[in-house]
Amino acid sequence: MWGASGQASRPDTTGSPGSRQGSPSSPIGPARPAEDLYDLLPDDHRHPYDMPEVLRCILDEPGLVEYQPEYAPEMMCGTGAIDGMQIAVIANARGMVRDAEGGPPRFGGIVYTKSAEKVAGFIETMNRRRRPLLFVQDVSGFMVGPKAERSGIIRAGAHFVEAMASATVPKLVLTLNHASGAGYYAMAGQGFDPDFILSLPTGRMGVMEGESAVMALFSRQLEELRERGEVPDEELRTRMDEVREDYDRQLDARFAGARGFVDEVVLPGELRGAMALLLRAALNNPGPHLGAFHLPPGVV
Amino acid sequence: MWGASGQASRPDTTGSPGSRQGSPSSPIGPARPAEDLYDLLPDDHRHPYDMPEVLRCILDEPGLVEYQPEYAPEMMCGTGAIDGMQIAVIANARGMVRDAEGGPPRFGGIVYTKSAEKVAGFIETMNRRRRPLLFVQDVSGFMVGPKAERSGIIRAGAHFVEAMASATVPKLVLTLNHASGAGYYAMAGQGFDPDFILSLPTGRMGVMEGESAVMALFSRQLEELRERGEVPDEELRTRMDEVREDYDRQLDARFAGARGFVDEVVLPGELRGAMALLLRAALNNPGPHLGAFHLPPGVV
Amino acid sequence: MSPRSAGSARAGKAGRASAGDPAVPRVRRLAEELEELRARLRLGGGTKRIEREHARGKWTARERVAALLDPGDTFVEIGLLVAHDLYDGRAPAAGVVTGVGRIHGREVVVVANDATVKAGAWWPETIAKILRAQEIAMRCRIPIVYLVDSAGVNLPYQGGVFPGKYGAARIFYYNSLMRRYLGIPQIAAVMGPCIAGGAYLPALSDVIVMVEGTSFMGLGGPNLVKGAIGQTVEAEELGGARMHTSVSGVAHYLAEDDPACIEKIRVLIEALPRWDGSGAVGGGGAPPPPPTTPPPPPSAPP
Amino acid sequence: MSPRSAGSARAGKAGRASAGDPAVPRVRRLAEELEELRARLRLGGGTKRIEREHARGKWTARERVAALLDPGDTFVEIGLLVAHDLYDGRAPAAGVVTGVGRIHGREVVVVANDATVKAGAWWPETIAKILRAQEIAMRCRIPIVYLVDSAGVNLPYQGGVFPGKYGAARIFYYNSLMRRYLGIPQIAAVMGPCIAGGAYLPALSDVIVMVEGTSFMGLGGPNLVKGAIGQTVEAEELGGARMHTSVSGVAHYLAEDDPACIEKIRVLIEALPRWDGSGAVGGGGAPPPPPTTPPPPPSAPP
Ligand SMILES: [Zn+2]
Ligand SMILES: [Zn+2]
Repeated sequence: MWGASGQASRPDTTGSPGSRQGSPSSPIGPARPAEDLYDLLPDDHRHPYDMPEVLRCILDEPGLVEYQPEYAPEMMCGTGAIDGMQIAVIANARGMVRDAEGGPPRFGGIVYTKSAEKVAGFIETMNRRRRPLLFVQDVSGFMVGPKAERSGIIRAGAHFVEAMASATVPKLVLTLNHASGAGYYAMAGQGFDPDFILSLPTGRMGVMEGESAVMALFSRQLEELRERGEVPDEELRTRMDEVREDYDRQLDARFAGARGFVDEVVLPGELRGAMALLLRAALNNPGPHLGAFHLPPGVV
Repeated sequence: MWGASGQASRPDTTGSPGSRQGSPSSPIGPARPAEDLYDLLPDDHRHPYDMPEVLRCILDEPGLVEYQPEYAPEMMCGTGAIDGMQIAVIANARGMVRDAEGGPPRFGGIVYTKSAEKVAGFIETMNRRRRPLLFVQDVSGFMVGPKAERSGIIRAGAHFVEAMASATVPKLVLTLNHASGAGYYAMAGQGFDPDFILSLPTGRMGVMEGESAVMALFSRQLEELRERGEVPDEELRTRMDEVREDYDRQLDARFAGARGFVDEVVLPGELRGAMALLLRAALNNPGPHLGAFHLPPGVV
Repeated sequence: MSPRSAGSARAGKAGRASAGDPAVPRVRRLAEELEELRARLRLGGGTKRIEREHARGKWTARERVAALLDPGDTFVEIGLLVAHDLYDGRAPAAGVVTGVGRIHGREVVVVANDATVKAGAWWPETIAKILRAQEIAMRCRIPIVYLVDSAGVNLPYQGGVFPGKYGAARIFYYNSLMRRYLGIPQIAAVMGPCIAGGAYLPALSDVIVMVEGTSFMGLGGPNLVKGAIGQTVEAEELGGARMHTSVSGVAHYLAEDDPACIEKIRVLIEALPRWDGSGAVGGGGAPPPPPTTPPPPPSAPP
Repeated sequence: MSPRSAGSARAGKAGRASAGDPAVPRVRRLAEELEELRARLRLGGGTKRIEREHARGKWTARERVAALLDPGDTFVEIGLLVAHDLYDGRAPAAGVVTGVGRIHGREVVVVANDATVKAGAWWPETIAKILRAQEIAMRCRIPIVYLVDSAGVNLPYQGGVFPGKYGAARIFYYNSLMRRYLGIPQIAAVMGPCIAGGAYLPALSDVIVMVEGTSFMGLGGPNLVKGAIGQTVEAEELGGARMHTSVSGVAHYLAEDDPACIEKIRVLIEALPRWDGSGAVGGGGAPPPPPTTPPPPPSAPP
């Protein structure tokens, strides 16, 4: 019987996924060292940061070549490459964004009517060019309110969702930071069967942030108290804290990993190696990347 | 505002599914009144009953026209019609069944090597003839033991499963009584995406009957007691009863209905009307009845 | 003669004994218990809530479905029992009526939120039932009608509704594929609230009918708009039927009330071209011939 | 210049502070906490159980995967964190290692039961991970290798394993479709027990390698056979590697031990014809050209 007699040589299992940066088949490095992500990503997840620089830690040199950079810039679209493979990238900008028509500034991470239409068109063009799609998520949701509704944001949002859902090229998703609400859906949420979903440890996928949940669940009570000039009592405050904590726990990338809502949580240094391998794996199939399986033509 | 003023006429919602036997589009009645099912099905679910007669309460006259009735008769295959629509039927016989080679009698409801191969071949033939398949489940599992394993029951069972899983015609399932173990899988279990699954109130879908679960969980303990000439103490007996009760509760058709493991639990009188409608609905699609959706040819 | 024993005739059928009475034969007892469970589940949120909907000028989900389908024809409800033993009975039929019936003789799938059950909000099982209904439409290639009347995600249970491969997102995935590739007609009627992500169900259908005064579509309702951007606005102005059919153009038809809305859907279904199975849309006419070969005389084996 | 603010360089990177220490920047802290969680999960059932497998002459699941894949190349594990916070930590990685790696330079999917975690038994989450691995193989059209070593259904949790649309049956559905229509190579190695319905995973693959002395395939194990038909029989005689490769013919190759079994799989993968995407199986050779058009110079917009 093998092994019982002496110390059998056993394979080394210490290597972690994607860490073997210099794997024979990926000679090209990222435009900027992946370790810089530790500094580029903010200490407070609500704070803005420089998305183009973050993308240079992921893409080959020169990083993102942006498409319509001056139009609806809260949604960034462009082309780039990973390990020499040409892809199209859709990412949420962060921080405040100027409105070209002099209107109020727009919030990065929020999808508006114009940005939804911009991304829908871009996805359909890239799909025709057979470029795989990479969705880099830091999305908080769609814009609400009369201005948005009257401008038909539901129709624009539906166009964005339909274009993403029906694109037949490989779809990769990277959850960078926020990934909430219908915005998460539009940015290739898991229910749309993207090819792979990776999350950094900073990913926060969930229906809404704790703060918004507190508002949704307690706004009426808080409103009444305010009208009576009272403040929330101790019991209400603890209940609100519990909701915040509960949501924060469920927003952690490890909670998403535990439920299989992401394929894997990867470290910044492992990101490119993992994406290069998964993209190359997906590119083995020239057929439509839709659904669990696709029967070859002629199966009756 | 409508309705606020007076008593608005409202649609009658009392009709129950499938009960409108005489619907304009189903002139043909079953070979035998559906209400006879109340008498044909046994008071004790373990007792045998006459499957051909049960099928006459479901199919048009003359009921099932059996295929290879003398070969591996524990699995019944044949053709029939529902409301004029030609279908192929696979059903588990019940009670003891003679072995044509003089071997020990075989148990109805159990799938053996020969019956698995018989059904696999029948399904593939019917699929080529484009006949929709109806699986009538009263299955307890596959045969175990050295004789079965040495005869390659795993290979035969796999052929049965693959033929059923890859048939592209519409598949309907009727859970009549037992539906356990890998036998339930082979008889178009829900994981194989059959078109529709209906259950009579007597359906018992589950991994195994309560008795088998008690055996699986306690056989070693009971064995040790027997060797020591002791009988199970009160505490062990209660635990065994609890397991039995728990499994019986989960085997009830309403538990399966509550979990969506069947599409609907129907009464004997509603069965034909429901199956006729669902079959006609399925026949709107000549394409392969596989998976959640099937993209038309040419989608790249 | 096959080796199986002949059936034995049973003494005359027992009358309707009370359910659970051991003297009643098992099959009959199980059938009676099922009928009682069904009767309870079909009341949805109960008579008080049903009355409240009527007082608002609205039909209930089951009244809408009954009016939508051909009178006297079969309706097979799918999933009536789902979740009947969960949430202490607060989610009868998981708050949504789904099934297969006929409109103008043509098989269709129907999905109708039940506003008497937690205002039609989405439980995890509501999603499973809607997805099942969409998969039936895609598997059979028959039209699907959505009668929308829902307060959106049932927040305390969002963990089973929002995320995941088989969460609510998949509804919009199937919407998109039916619309772009599968040629399956999707008709949506907004007959009550339709909020947040839920708005994408009608928005990704082929056509939207909104009922005057009782319907609302918006990515955020008035409360969320107040909280998020500090604007106070009424539902009607924010996303009512008039706004969406005249200003935003998100909806296509305005119906005066439930009866008119249901009648409009029947008209739209009747006008649909028949699916001839080839993907090319043929003109109206008989349903496609069922694919089975000409039936051999019943007595001949295959 | 785009309107967004330029990135600001941060002070030098902090050393490896203890996880959870608020002074450590958030991103670094989350990364360190992740590495600690991973290290724990990769031990599976723990060193004692790992030793027990070695004493039985078996490699662990992770040793088998490491030996199977090209040394030095990337392995992306999928689902390492699944169920890490469930069952009081008794189901690390849900008892199965799944991921994407390369064999002879060719991308493959790997599924390996972890016998140190409840003898590789199926938890509900084990099924979800196996289905995810199969869907990756079907979505990418790359070979899938199953290293089977499982005691079958984890009975106390059978309610989440056996029934349902996405229960264990779906594994055999995907097996069947890959084998009959999708032309996706499936290679199964039975390197431990493979009992009841679980036997259909290898049985519905293209080829089965069984390891002498440590593998078993049977629709019922010795206990069930004793209980069901009163026969006492040893596992080896009932369903061992020799019986299945010489008498039943259910298995195709006999391997002397784990190293030989793993090497046999590498040989089988290398011999596979390349998938040329057209469904017609071309000869060996370079992987199919990626479908992207010739890349425009990076600086030019699309
Ligand atoms: Zn478009
Ligand atoms: Zn065959």
